[in-house]
Amino acid sequence: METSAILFYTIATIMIVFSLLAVTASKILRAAVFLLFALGGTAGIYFMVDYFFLAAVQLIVYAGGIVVLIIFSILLTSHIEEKMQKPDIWKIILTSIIGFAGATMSIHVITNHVFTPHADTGVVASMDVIGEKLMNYGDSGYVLPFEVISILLLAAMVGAIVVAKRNKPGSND
Amino acid sequence: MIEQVPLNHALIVTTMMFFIGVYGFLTRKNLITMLISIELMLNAVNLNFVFFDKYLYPGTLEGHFFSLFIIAIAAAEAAVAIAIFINLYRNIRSIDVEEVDKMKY
Amino acid sequence: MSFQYTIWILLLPFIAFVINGLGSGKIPGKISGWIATIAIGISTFLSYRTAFQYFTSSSREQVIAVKTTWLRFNDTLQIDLGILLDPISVMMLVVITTVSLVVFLYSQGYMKNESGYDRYFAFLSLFSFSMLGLVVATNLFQMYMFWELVGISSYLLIGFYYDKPTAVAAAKKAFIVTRFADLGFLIGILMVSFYAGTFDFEVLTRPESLQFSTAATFMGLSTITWALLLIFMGGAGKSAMFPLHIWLPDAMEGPTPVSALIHAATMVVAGVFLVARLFPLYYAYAPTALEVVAFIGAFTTLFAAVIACTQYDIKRVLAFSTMSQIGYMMLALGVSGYEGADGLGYTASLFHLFTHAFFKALLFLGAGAIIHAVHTNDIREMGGLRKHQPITHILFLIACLAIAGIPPFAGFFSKDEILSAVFANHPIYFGIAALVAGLTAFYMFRLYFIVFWGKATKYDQVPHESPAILLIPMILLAIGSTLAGFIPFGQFISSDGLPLASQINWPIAITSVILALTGIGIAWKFYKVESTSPDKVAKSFGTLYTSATKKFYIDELYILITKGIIFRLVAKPLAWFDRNVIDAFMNLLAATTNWISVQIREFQSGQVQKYAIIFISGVLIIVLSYIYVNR
Amino acid sequence: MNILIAHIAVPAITTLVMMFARTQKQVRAVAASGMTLQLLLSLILLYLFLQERAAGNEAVVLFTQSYFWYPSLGISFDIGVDGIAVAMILLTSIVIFTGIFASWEVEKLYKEFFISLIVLATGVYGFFVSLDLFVLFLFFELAVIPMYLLIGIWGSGPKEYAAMKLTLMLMGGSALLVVGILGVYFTADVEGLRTFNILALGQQHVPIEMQRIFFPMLFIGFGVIGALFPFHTWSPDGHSSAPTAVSMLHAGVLMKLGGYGCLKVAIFLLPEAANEMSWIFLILTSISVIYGALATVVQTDLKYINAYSSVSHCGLVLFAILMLNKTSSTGAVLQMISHGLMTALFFALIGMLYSRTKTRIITEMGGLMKVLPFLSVCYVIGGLASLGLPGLSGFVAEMTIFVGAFEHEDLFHRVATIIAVSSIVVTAVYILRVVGMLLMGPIKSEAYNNFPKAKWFEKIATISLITGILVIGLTPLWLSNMIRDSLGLIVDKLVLK
Repeated sequence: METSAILFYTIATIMIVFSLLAVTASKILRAAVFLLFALGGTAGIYFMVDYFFLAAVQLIVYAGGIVVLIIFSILLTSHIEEKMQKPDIWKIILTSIIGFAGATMSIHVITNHVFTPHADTGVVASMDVIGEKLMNYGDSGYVLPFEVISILLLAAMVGAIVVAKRNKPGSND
Repeated sequence: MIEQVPLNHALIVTTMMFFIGVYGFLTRKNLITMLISIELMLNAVNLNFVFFDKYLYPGTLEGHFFSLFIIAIAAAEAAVAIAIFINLYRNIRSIDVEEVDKMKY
Repeated sequence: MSFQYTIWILLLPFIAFVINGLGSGKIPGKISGWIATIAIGISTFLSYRTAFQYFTSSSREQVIAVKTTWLRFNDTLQIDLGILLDPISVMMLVVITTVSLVVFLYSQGYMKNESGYDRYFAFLSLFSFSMLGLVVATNLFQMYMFWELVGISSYLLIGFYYDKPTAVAAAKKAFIVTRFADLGFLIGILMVSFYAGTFDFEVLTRPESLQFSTAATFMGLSTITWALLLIFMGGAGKSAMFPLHIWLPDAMEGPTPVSALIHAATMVVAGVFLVARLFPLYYAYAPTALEVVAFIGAFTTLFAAVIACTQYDIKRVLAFSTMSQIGYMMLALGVSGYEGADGLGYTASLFHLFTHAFFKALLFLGAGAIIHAVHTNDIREMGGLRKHQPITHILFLIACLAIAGIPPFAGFFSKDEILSAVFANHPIYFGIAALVAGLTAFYMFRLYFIVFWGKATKYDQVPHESPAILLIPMILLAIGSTLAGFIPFGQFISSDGLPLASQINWPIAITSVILALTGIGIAWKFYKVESTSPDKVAKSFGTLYTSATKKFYIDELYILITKGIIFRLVAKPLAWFDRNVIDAFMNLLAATTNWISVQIREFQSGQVQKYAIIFISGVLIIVLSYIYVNR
Repeated sequence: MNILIAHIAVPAITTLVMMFARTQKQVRAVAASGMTLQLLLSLILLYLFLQERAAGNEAVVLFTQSYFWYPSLGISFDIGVDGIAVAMILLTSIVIFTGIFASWEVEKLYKEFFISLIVLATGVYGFFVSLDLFVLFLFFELAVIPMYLLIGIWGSGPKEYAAMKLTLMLMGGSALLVVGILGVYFTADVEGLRTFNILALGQQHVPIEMQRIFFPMLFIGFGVIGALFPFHTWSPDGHSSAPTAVSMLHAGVLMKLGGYGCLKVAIFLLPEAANEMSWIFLILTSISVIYGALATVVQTDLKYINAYSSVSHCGLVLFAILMLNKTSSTGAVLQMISHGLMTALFFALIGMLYSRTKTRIITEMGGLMKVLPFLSVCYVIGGLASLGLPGLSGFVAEMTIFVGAFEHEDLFHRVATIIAVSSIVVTAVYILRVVGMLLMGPIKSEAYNNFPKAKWFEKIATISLITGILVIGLTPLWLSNMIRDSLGLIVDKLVLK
């Protein structure tokens, strides 16, 4: 087996294990930390497919941004030592069945489908290519989604502030 | 570098990750852990895009950009979600999903 | 020769009704009374003129004086309003206007101190109008219309003292019983018109011009027989034939002049008139129906006569007497043939109708005069009145003699004709008729002796003779009762339109007079002076007597059927059923919908995870089925 | 301007003007003048119509006008009237006119009350003039919906329950109607553009299998508002809770939409199924007639009495329609008009009596004839019309129906007819019972002597209704001919067995 394959399976195992831990951990802060590992694993895979920029974004935004945000909010809303109550057993069983069924079905489809890979054309996701594509308004240019996303981010930011803002005493809304 | 791994295997990994996310979303009671589960699912989807891009349509970088945008949206979503959670916590002193049923009927 | 003016015979009373009705409360009572009386007076004059003009012309054809289409149903059937003059309708015009005029005059005095004087005259005018319209009807439907109007005016007049519960109940009863009979009449009309294709009497009274298929039968009788029987049911209701007679005694709650006009002389003979009007049809197509008419007539006449012997209310005695006499007329009609001398029964029946109107109206007016004087209806509280009311006494005696059939008074002639006609038909019927002749004499003179002779009762207020305004109308009627019998009636009215020379059938006449005298004799023996013999005789009859005083419990039977069965066992449960079954079912429907929605609402629990479970399961199922289908 | 459009415009403008009125006096004045104008318009319409017919205009509908609303679906605002519609419009005008006067003393939210009332009337006018099924249905709903508000807000007793029940049951009928209308629309074998126009649809043929499905839907849909047994139960509750003018309008006019719709939509468009299935509904309507009458006999609440008797009378309307011939259908329309006038009169009088005695239970009243002679005489006249006294409108209608019903010779129709005919006896029973208990007999209470006499607006209301009853009752020929001439188109399509 090639080293790259070994690397991949290793990362994959890490990812899945930490994902599982993230959704089953009884302490909420740990769940966030396990999520961080799973996200890190993803970044590793991005490195493996040579999407370095994406990997960097993944690390910065997800691991650096969202997880930190989550941890802050955990700190704001819960005690760190507080154990979460276990979900009731029926729910677990039902959800497991659904999860397994879904996974089995998807895997069944994936394994039975014949993919026709295309040869690598040698285009590398280097910074200049990415930048050019993002700012390009011609064919295969992404300037419109880019702008839309930027507005969305702005809107989300405003929205988040408005929603989370503490009401002034005496005001009704 | 990744070429030695068959696409099927890569996809099986993401599928498992996705359904783990689903499991978490359905069982967790705490809203923040539910958000974590959602992030897992998004992540799995991102990976899928990247794999398809890399294996099936190399060179176009479509999956790459899609993932990029999804990460951006995920960030926005997480920000809004957490703002809501905090507001909610401030109002009902809880972020348990089962207590958030004011909008029923 | 034009009869156009006959329209005014109808219109004048109607105008009087409208004026008095609209001006109710504004016109002084005295004036409203005179308006009505003058209107009916002119009508009377016109009627006599019509009669003179009609009967002096040689032919006895039907004359359509006025006719206008009122409502068209379909291509063949339409209701006309018009005036049909033929012997019987002209005769009825005379009878009705005469009695009406007399009663209107009498009422001026009788009702003087009543409130609602204008209302009274309005209703009375309405009645005269409707009754006149009924007899001159050109077709069955017009007759039915006026028939109903007559019914309603009778209702209004019986209920004239509307704050008296018994009067209200009596009015209601009268209307509903006759209405029930009219139901039969209406269905009969519909059936006849369906098969004949017309309502017109011009056609219906010429049976040869009609094509009835007698093939269609129902329960063994042809449909036309059924139709005519149903029509007779209408007639029986109005004419108080058994078993639809129960309203008539109660109808005496109305003012006495009303009883004289409506419930003795005119309205109640409408049934006889109806059968006479359709007589050719009965004779030609439904001899069975005629047999029924005869049977009902015979039964009623005996039945009512027996009851009349036991009653103590002066007006009720007269009411049962009326029933009995109308039964007589029906019997005569039922046994009558059609052509020539066979048609004697028809002539006799209408002759009796004619004479009866006079003496029965006189009896009622006399009774009114008595009641007015002694303020009671109960004959046991009267007695020796001949000293106090000598003129009334004489007039009442004339009427009693007339109804008992003593020559030379009017009743003798008509009764004799009826008896001969019945004798020719069936001995049993003759036996009944003869017996009733005796009974009639008995109960009339029982009344007469108790009231005018008998014990000298002490009155709180000494009864005094009636004023002239009451006496003059009675004298007019007394003249009629005395002389009407001498009219050669058969010359004018006969079943086939040809003059019928009727002679007095002496053997029968003598028999009947003897029977009548016997009746009078018994009454004289029993009641001239107070004695205990009537009670003894009554005791010897036992149950028969008690049931006769109770009017053979027919009223109770009716109450059982209407109150007990229809009201309590049908209408009440039905109303309950409506509220608690049908409506409850609708409410149940609503409640079920509500319940289901409450159940469904549980899906909308607000639990995000439940939504998600359902959502994901749904997606899985869809994908699964997709895969399965595309396998 | 087209006179029919004026019929819709006048009420609409009246409501608009009313918005600017402030005091009760002004509102009443606007409403009364608007509806008086409307009544005059209707009389003019009648005159013009008869004029046109006399001049030999044989067109099926007159005063037509057409505006396309949505051409690709074949929806257009088509209006026009035949004799039946003219008669019904006149009825509506009389009833709404008197309704305004009968609600002269409404205190609570008077402006809104009159506006809702007139909006309702607008719906009714629209229903009668429209020739397009879609528009017809639209106006039908417009007439039904304000009822909910009118009963729910201004009613008495369990008004919310009654309003809800009435509206829901009528909506249920509407649901069937929509399906039926669309069914006819889609299954008529048409070349080219589909259309909602009734006359155009009438010339097209719907396959018999489809007719069998849609006829019951349309018939029951319209039958619900026409109080078809067993869908009549909204009527007693609704009528007893509704305020006076609403009861008048509802029983007087709205219930007639049912019969009108059954005749001009259900039977006209689906004649074969009507022929085939009439027996089912004949059984139901015969039950309706006798059952309503018998149920009336034991009621003690005046409004219930009137509501149940309406069930009986409206049952007679549907019964006559189902006899499927010209005579009985003429009778049906006559009965609709006659019953409309009568029942409006009754409800008006009940309202007036109630405002004085404060009760509607007949056993608690008595001897009113002495203290309120005018109103009592009006009540008696109404009662006599109801029990079919010749010279009043009820007689004409009932007799036409019975003669028409007798045109069928088979036993089934005969029996049904005789059952229906026998209702006249029961009618007499309950009418006389009410008259006897309510108006006659001794005065029940001393307080009665202080009752105010009939006021001028009460007199206007009752007299105009009685005039209508008398005119029809005394001279029915013109009306019956007018209706009869318009029925040719409908009845000719019915292939008699």
